[in-house]
Amino acid sequence: AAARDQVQVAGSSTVLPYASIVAEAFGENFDFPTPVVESGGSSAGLKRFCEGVGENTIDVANASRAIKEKEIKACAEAGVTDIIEVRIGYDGIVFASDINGNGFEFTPTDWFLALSDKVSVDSKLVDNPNKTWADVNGDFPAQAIQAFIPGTKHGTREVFEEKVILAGCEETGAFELFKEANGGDEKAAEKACIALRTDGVSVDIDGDYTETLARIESNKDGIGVFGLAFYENNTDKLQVATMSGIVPSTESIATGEYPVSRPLFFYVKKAHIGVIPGLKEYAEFFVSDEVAGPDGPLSEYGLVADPELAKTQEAVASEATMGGNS
Amino acid sequence: MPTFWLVLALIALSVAGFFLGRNRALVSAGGNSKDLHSLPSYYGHNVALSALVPALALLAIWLLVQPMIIDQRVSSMIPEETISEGSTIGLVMSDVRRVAEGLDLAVAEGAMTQEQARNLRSEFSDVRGRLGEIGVALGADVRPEVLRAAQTYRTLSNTGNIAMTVMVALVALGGFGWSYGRTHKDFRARNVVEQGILALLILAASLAILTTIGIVLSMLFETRNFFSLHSWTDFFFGGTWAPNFRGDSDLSILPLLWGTLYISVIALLVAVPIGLFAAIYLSEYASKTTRSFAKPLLEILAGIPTIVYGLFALLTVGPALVRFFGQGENGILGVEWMSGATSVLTAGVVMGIMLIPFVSSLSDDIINAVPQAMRDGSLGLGATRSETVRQVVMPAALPGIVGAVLLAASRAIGETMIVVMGAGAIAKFSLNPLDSMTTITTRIVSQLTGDTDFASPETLVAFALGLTLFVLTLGLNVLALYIVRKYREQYD
Amino acid sequence: MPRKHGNSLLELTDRTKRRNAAEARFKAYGIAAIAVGLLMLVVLVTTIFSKGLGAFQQTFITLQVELLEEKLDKNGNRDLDDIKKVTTFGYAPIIRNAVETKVTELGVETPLKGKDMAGLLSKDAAATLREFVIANPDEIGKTVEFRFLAQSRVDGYLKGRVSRDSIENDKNISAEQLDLVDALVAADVIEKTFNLDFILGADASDARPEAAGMGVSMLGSLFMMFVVLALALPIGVAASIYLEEFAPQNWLTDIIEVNISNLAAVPSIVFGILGLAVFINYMHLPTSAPLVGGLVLTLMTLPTIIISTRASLKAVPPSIRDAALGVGASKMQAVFHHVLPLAAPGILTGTIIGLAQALGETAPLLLIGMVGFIASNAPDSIASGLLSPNSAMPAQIYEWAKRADPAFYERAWGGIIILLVFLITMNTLAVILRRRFERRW
Amino acid sequence: MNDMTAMDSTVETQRTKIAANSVNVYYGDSHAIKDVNVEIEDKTVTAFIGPSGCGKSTFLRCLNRMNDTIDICRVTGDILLEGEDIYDKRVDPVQLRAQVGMVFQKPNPFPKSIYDNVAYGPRIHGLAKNKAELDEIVEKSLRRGAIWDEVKDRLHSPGTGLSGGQQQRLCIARAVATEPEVLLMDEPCSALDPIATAQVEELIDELRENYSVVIVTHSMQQAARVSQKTAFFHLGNLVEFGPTGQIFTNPEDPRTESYITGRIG
Amino acid sequence: MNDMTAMDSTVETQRTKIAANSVNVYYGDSHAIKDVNVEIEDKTVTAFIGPSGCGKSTFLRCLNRMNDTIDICRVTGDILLEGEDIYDKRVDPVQLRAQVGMVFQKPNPFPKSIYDNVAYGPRIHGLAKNKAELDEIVEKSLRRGAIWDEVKDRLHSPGTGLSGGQQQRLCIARAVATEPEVLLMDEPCSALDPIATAQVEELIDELRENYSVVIVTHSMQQAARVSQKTAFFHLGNLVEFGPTGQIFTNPEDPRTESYITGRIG
Ligand SMILES: Nc1ncnc2c1ncn2[C@@H]1O[C@H](COP(=O)(O)OP(=O)(O)OP(=O)(O)O)[C@@H](O)[C@H]1O
Ligand SMILES: Nc1ncnc2c1ncn2[C@@H]1O[C@H](COP(=O)(O)OP(=O)(O)OP(=O)(O)O)[C@@H](O)[C@H]1O
Ligand SMILES: [Mg+2]
Ligand SMILES: [Mg+2]
Ligand SMILES: O=P([O-])([O-])[O-]
Repeated sequence: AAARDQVQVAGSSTVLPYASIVAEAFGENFDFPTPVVESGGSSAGLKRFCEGVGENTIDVANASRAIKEKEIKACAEAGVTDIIEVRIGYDGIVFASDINGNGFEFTPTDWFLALSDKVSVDSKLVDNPNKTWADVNGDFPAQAIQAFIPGTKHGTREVFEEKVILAGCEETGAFELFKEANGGDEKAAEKACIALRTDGVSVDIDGDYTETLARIESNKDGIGVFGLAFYENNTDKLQVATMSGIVPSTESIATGEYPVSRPLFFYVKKAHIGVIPGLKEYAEFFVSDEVAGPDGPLSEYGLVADPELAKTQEAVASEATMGGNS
Repeated sequence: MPTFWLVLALIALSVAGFFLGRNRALVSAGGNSKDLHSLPSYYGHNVALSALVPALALLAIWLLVQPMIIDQRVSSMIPEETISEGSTIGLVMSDVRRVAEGLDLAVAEGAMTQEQARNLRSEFSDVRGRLGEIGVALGADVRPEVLRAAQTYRTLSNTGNIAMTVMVALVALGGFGWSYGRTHKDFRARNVVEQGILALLILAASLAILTTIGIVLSMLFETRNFFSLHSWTDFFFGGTWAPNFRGDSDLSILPLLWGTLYISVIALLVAVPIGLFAAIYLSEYASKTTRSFAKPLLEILAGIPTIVYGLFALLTVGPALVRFFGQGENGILGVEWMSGATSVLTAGVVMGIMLIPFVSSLSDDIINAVPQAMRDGSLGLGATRSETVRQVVMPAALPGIVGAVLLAASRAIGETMIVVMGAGAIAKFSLNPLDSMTTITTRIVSQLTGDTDFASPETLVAFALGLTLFVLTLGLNVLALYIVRKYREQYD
Repeated sequence: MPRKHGNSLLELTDRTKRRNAAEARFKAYGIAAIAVGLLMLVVLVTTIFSKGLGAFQQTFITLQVELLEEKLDKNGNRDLDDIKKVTTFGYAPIIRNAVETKVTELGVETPLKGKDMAGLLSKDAAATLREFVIANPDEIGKTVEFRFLAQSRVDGYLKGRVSRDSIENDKNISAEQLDLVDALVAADVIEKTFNLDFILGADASDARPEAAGMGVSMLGSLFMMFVVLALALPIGVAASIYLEEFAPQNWLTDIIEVNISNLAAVPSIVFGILGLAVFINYMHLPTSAPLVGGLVLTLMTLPTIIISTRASLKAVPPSIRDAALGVGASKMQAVFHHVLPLAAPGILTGTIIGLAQALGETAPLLLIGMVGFIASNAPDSIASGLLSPNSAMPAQIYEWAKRADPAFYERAWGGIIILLVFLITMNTLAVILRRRFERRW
Repeated sequence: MNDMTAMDSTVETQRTKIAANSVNVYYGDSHAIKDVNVEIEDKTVTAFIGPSGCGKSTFLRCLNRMNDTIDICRVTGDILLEGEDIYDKRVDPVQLRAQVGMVFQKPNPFPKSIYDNVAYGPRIHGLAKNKAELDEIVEKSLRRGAIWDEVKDRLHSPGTGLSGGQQQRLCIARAVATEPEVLLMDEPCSALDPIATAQVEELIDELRENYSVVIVTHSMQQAARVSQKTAFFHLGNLVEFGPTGQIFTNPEDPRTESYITGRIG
Repeated sequence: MNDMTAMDSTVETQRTKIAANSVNVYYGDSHAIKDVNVEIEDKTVTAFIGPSGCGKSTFLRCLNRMNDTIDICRVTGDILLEGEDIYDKRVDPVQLRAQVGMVFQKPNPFPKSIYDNVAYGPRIHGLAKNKAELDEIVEKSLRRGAIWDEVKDRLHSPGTGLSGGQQQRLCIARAVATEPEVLLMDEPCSALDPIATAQVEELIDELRENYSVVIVTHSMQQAARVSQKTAFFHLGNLVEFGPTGQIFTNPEDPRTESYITGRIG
């Protein structure tokens, strides 16, 4: 087996565009070959990351969520002990609808009432009766509810459930009712909260944002969940809704005003640094100001730059691993 | 590249063997080929194969084993304590290999002499820099033990390569000599060659078994993990499929199985009649020119990427169906049976279109192979062509047609893109073909490529699904084999 | 004796009429089936072409660039290491200057600042420039003419995809920039021409859709198809011959037979799992390599070829085998000389369908690392073609279709056109061969 | 010819069933049948004799348009069945073939059971009202084909598993099952032993009472035994056609004589 | 029997070429050949006669193991060729078939050109050193098959486009082209006219000078004309085997007599 000479990256499809922009620029500006950035999902990437240490394993895993405790354990079992966690910024999650349709100003409550399997009516849990947005909120037009939300494979779904549905559940007081119904079990109540209706009003999208967009094109009533970067590239077809009164933008997300967002990461296998040519340079380049800063190409493409970028740069430079030992 | 030249030499030897063997056989028969047991070329082939096959096999094994042995030898040179924490000997070894390759390249490019490469000391020279000049990038400065290991690695590889060349050449010559010596007019060359070929045929057939074993093994382990985390009763007998990120998901195969069957059946209901009628028309009615155009054109349908079909389902077929079965008063039928564009019917129809050539092309070939005498017999009794086709030709072509349909069904079960875009991603039991549903295969793909923790049951369920599907289709295939056996009609 | 069958031949009896009607219906079903198939083909192909043809054209901006020494080689000694230290970001001002110069030269009035003017160009421009400078350090200090790619929105504007209405909220381009584009088009600085790089080039990142091409992934597919053809066809035919002609009829053969048809039903992603486990983790072959992709696709294609080959071997009448055996041919000779040629059409059909499937498959490639951003260079040898990281056409298309910029969407369809052309080229040979082997007996 | 004048059954006065006028047949470029004129009478057995390859089968296949199935085969001239041109566009070859049945030179049983082989024709022509009637037709036909005794216990085993001669008789049974008005038999006894041959000849004689039979044979004895009229073909030409007795005892053409006496082949 | 005592060529003293000892053949459950013992002599023509379906073809196919190709067929007993059991495991059926050639009952030309049909055997057995020799073999074989004149101008057109009788002769030519020591002919003249038949019979006579020929025929005359030994089969039994003259003039078994005189079928 010939020695591998390029950095190998795999993981999240959300991080992929950013990683590929970096990889491309890295290849252009360094003497190292362009890194290979595979997509395939955060979990698949981490799985391959944790398969062990060695040339036939990947060097970097992209993830649209933080690595889980269980995964760190699995990693360690396979000998991958020193992992450098790098947070590169945030992904804003926005709600958008057809450009020529009605505009919306949502709150989490609206979404809970629109999509939950059961809602509270007069303090009783009933099957969700809402058919149109006007049923949900008197201020909304009588447009049929048709939501295209990320499928259960997507990390975005988790964020949507946590920050929108669950928040709405609590706001409407349904959470308490669920808790009661489940004998005070909070976990069960949460599970009940995030159970969505299956009557076709809420459609899981397993594909990508392009599919969500295509669905909205074929059903003008549809409202979809998108990444901020995707929306910004398709402003000619989509209009964005506000959430709790805030318009999503890189700025409003960076300040934390806009609530629905998630951090993006990549993980570096420390043992590979010094062995795989260009690995450290790639990691440093990724988080450099030129690239990941607020004026860099990543932010230009839609990444919400991390306000604590300097700290991250330092951590990468010193190869600080998770758990502290460097 | 020595391997390349070695292979080339082997081929040359084997070609020479062919002619020499052939000649020797002819000579032993006094130039009269009729006295030979077999055709002269069989003697040639015998020598050629005897020289080539064992040598190639040895070469292949050597190429697999030598790096392992060298790795082991060299890695023993690396002191335990120099391996930094978190790293492994394997990783150091890849560094060693990279340096060794770099040195090879440097020598090849003339940037270094053999001598220099052998005696280079990292204490005294900047190895990384010198290799960098010739375009070999290294991750870090070269440590002395790595450099020394790399040099040993090179020496061992060189020795190994020489030994390999010698051994392979010996085996080749041995095979050559042995078979050449055996070449005599009474030698049963044809039988030997044919036995060799038969062995190759068996090898090819057993590859299928190996693949199956590989598939089962590559899924079994993770499936076991899954069942240790999730109850098997829920998986096999539960009624809900609802993975979520907090764990404690309902992961039952039943709704997925239902969706798989439903969509596949609809797809086959589209593909089989259309495909069969197309095949019949092409082979029994169409003119030669029509056939020679229509058949390859239909075959393009099988090659259009499924993402196109997915979009076609989502943007064209789905909305068209909605216009029929949905939209209330505004719809064509004035009913409100269908809200979204995605449905079992959408995906099934589009998948059916994709599968048309699977049925049509293969069936056409098989129907075409039914002897004309069968048709004559029927036509001579005053049957119409369609009667002939239905009652005589089709039964005779049945095994092939079943094969084609099975192929289409298999493809329908394995399809993902069309289902994702055309049928939706919600698992449910419903008889209504206008509902969205999903299939086992799409769930395998999405759970494998999703964001759930890779050690969680939500991800591992993909393996259990894969294995269960494997067993289910196995059952279906046994059934199909039984049916074909029962109804097969042999002509002639 | 009255005529039993009735009257004149010229008058059809009722029963004949009925049967003829059935016959006509049957035939009509056949025609209808073919018509449906072909109609769908036409619909799909027209959709593909109408959406994808645009990708073969691209907008370029021609500029004279002054390669300022103080920016590119501060020390002025043309040391390559120094020159390389200037990153693509460092080239931005040079490009900005060039645009400004051009605009001033043409006397176009615009409220735009230099940065926004340079925004008309692709981000690829800096890379093009840097590459040129490193290859020709002597040109530093001179003014050189370049043809740069225009940014995807500008390209979309010229292609009609982007309009002044649609960019209202778009922060990638503004109305003023479009005014400038109009002026530059009038001055022939911006033009839309055929784009060979789309066919020959490599992938580009999300930030520069205009630079992305299919070429490298096409080579990836080509190498994979070589592997598939070189392995699946001989192995498949050999296995079928063994099973159909030589294997004793026993439970073992039955198991193999059922196994093979079952493999056909294994979802392609499972072959990816297998490939990852066997070829990459166990045999340590490199990831993202067309060789591994080819091996996985071979395993996936084998059942298709075996099933069709077996079906057509079965269809050869036994009297042909008898005839050959009767003159003293061995079974092997009877099969290879007589049966196999007669079964060739079916084998080729299986190959056509199997290869079409293999060519269009992405799911297994996902697991062996061929899907994603793999912008490697075109391979320079067969070994590197097989072993160095590459993508494949369908994977490339699939990636493009997911990307945010609508320009990628057009490229995805353009890629499908290339894929289809590739497929048809590949099939043509097989179709011609198949026609030569077709005969009735 | 449409009136019913055929009450008397002497050989001479049978009305014409099939009339062929200057028929030519080509296989691609090769001219297989050259300007043949022949009249085949009703209630008569006509024998076609001639050396192998002279065009007997080809001409026979013209009579029920089985030639249509050979791509390269081209027929000119008219063939009239009961005065109607069978190559007329309005004629449905299917109806024609139901009236003009055929037993092929090479036995070609369907890959079906023996029963289904015979029942096939009656089924497609709707000759049986129910299963019992069909059973009866099958039995009767197999008896007429002189094969009933051999196959009555294995009616449901495949017709392809029969011996050569059995297959031939099965094909005869299959052809008579549809009760055609004209039966064309291409060497129906070639694979049969003398006794079976005699039984088939008996069948032919029986058929003659109602129908017209054309038989190709290489056996002069057979021709002499069963036929009333004989046609002698040579190299695609119809050399001589006349009452069987006359052809065999007193041929007009020297070629006929040579053939009958065994001198040309 | 292995010494060369066969210098004299009277019928009685020919050495045994093939000896079959208590051969039984089953098709699945049905017992097609029942305990047959027969000795086929060298340089002799042996005729197999018997009613259709009595097992002649089946037994013939045993002699060169063509039965191997029928799945359900099972053979017991020994058949010795020159004293060697042909069902022995060490025997290569291929080599056997090269020595024991066969003409099948149903003509089965390859879907190839006439030339290739005939040249196939010589090619795989390496009987010709070069193209010229092969051409010569092909011509000679076609001449022996009495079909040369008819096909000499169309050697490269497909063998399947021949008439029934021509196909049969082509198959004969194909079989003799490989010069087998024993030639098994299953009704080789069934589709032939008397002249062609006479030519084939001449061929058989010629072959007899060097080889052994077994011929299945339904024509008593033919059997009487060409064979020296005759075997009569009936319902799977070998009823009688002896010199042809004796069988036809003075059969021992009443069944033989009935058959020859045309009473059982
Ligand atoms: N493949 C087969 N499967 C089952 N039975 C068979 C098969 N071939 C022949 N038989 C049966 O075996 C018996 C002997 O058949 P065989 O072909 O040997 O007869 P034969 O003497 O050659 O008759 P013919 O003169 O009609 O050719 C017949 O009853 C026949 O039906
Ligand atoms: N399908 C065909 N294609 C080309 N030529 C053919 C075809 N069928 C027959 N012929 C030729 O036409 C001529 C007449 O053939 P036909 O079959 O009519 O002869 P036949 O009189 O039936 O002979 P036989 O007694 O041998 O069956 C022959 O020379 C034959 O080779
Ligand atoms: Mg004929
Ligand atoms: Mg027989
Ligand atoms: O691919 P994701 O893990 O970002 O959904």
